[in-house]
Amino acid sequence: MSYDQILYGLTGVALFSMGLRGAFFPGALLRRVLAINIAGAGVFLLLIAIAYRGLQSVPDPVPHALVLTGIVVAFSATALALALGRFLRERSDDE
Amino acid sequence: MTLFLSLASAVLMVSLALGLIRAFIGPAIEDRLMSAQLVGTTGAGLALLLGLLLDMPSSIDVALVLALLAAISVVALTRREQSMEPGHD
Amino acid sequence: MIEIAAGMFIVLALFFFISGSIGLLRLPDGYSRLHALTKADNLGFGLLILGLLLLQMDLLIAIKLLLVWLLVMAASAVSAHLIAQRARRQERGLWKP
Amino acid sequence: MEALTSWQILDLLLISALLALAWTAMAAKDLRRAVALFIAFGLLLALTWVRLRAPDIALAEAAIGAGLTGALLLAAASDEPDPVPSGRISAAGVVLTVVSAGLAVVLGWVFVATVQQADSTRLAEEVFANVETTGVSNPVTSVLLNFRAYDTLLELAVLLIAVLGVLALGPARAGYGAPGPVLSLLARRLVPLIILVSGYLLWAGAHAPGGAFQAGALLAAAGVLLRLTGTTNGGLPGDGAFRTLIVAGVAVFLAVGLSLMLAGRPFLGFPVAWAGSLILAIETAATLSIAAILLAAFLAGDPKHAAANRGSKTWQRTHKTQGHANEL
Repeated sequence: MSYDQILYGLTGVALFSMGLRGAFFPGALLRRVLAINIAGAGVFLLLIAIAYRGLQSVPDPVPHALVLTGIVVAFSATALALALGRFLRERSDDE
Repeated sequence: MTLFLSLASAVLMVSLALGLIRAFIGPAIEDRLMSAQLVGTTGAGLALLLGLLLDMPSSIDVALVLALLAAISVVALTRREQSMEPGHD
Repeated sequence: MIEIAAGMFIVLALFFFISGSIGLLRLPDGYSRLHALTKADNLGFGLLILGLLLLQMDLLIAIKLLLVWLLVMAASAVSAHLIAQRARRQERGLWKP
Repeated sequence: MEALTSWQILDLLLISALLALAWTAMAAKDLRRAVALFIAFGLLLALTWVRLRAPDIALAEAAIGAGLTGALLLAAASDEPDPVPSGRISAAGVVLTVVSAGLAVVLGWVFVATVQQADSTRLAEEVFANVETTGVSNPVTSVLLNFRAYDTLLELAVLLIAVLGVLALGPARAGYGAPGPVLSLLARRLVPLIILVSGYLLWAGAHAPGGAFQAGALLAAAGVLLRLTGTTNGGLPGDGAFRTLIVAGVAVFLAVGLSLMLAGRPFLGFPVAWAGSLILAIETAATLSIAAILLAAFLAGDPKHAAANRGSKTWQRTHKTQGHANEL
């Protein structure tokens, strides 16, 4: 345990809860998608802080592999959410 | 040298934080993206310094990717989809 | 000796980065802020790369560093052009003293 | 000043900048302002991964955060209306804030309690002890493609399902017009270089940070640049080839796993001598798949119709009215 591990881990927790709050707030879809992305970044930061072993030692590769795929999946989920939102908006425009 | 490099990276981080203030105060969207651009460049420089300090040569690849894609957000801002506003770039 | 030269390049780089940031913060209109930004992108980053080159012995790493520098300059030039073009199209005013 | 103090200055500034950007991005009055702040947040996140010694993730974040997400969100911000002015405080909002703050306290306490338990035998030691048997020397790649290959196969399947969802929504968004001379020169010089670096990252993944996910994301960013500079389908190939590309990653992964079973080994249980080449084959197919999937997700629809959709909304309208008629 070191000061930086705690610091970054708690930042991850703070980002996660901030993002969660934003995702449930009423507002434009894009705003909530942004909030979910920020909550996701918080989770990634927490995982990488857990993997961290100090300035000069090699960190744990297992959480790194999880986060790596997570980032790519998060992007495709974001794109899917925005595409769905646009589809619904254009449908309701026509009616 | 290590002490010098770690001091230099702290100073570079201060500079990055200063430049970031423009992203908060704007006022135009261009001002905010200029600030993001500065964060990208200063961040790439910091990644290079941290790469030396942490003995991680792959940080150069991170800086390389950041540099390759540094212009994309600005390009995306300045171009509009054709169907949205015809005649508006 | 080489380390001292590298250190001087890095200190100069920091000077340009900080002046770029202060310029972006303090200058009165978008066009002049753009001017400050490109100082950090070109001179600051370039001097930093020069300093780091002196600390590297590996040829592949040196080539990659030079490539990063070239790319940052190209990106900076093109984005400055696009931002200025957009600011003019949006009729953002010039600062009048 | 001590070296440790400069690290603390860097850490505190980095963390404050991350938190401030995240907060203002969510509270911003205007959608495009929110996106610009989020782009800066993504760039700082890439730097944070370097700081925490996670170069593999920094590479992926640099490609996705700097190249793909920013362009995707800016396009979305310019066509979504922003109905609710933020800043209104309702009773539900207060409850929500209190609940998420409480959750943060509990989670933070759990995190601190977990890291304080100094257990020396974690999964990491197992990985480092057995990395020679995996055919690659980058421990992150060894986890992704060997120890936890099942997970990665399913991640690719998740990506495939997400893009099938996007494709089901119909034609891709309309394209962009021809760029000016400066931008077109940049794109012509940059796109080949991006493809080259992407190939380098794929190859480097075996022994250094890099691999299919980073290379695929970077390759997709090349497509985004192509689309922004007038190539409507972002350089994606036509119908059949496109469909082959998006399933290639899962298909090659499954083919390798099943042939290993035919040879009497467990599913995806690589023999040590062959592991390196089999992993490279899977990663190559996965890179192309990931790039095609991310790019199609960016186009927000089937690239086949993107060209026909160009120029006006009329085509889309007729297309949609027909859809309505069929339903009635």
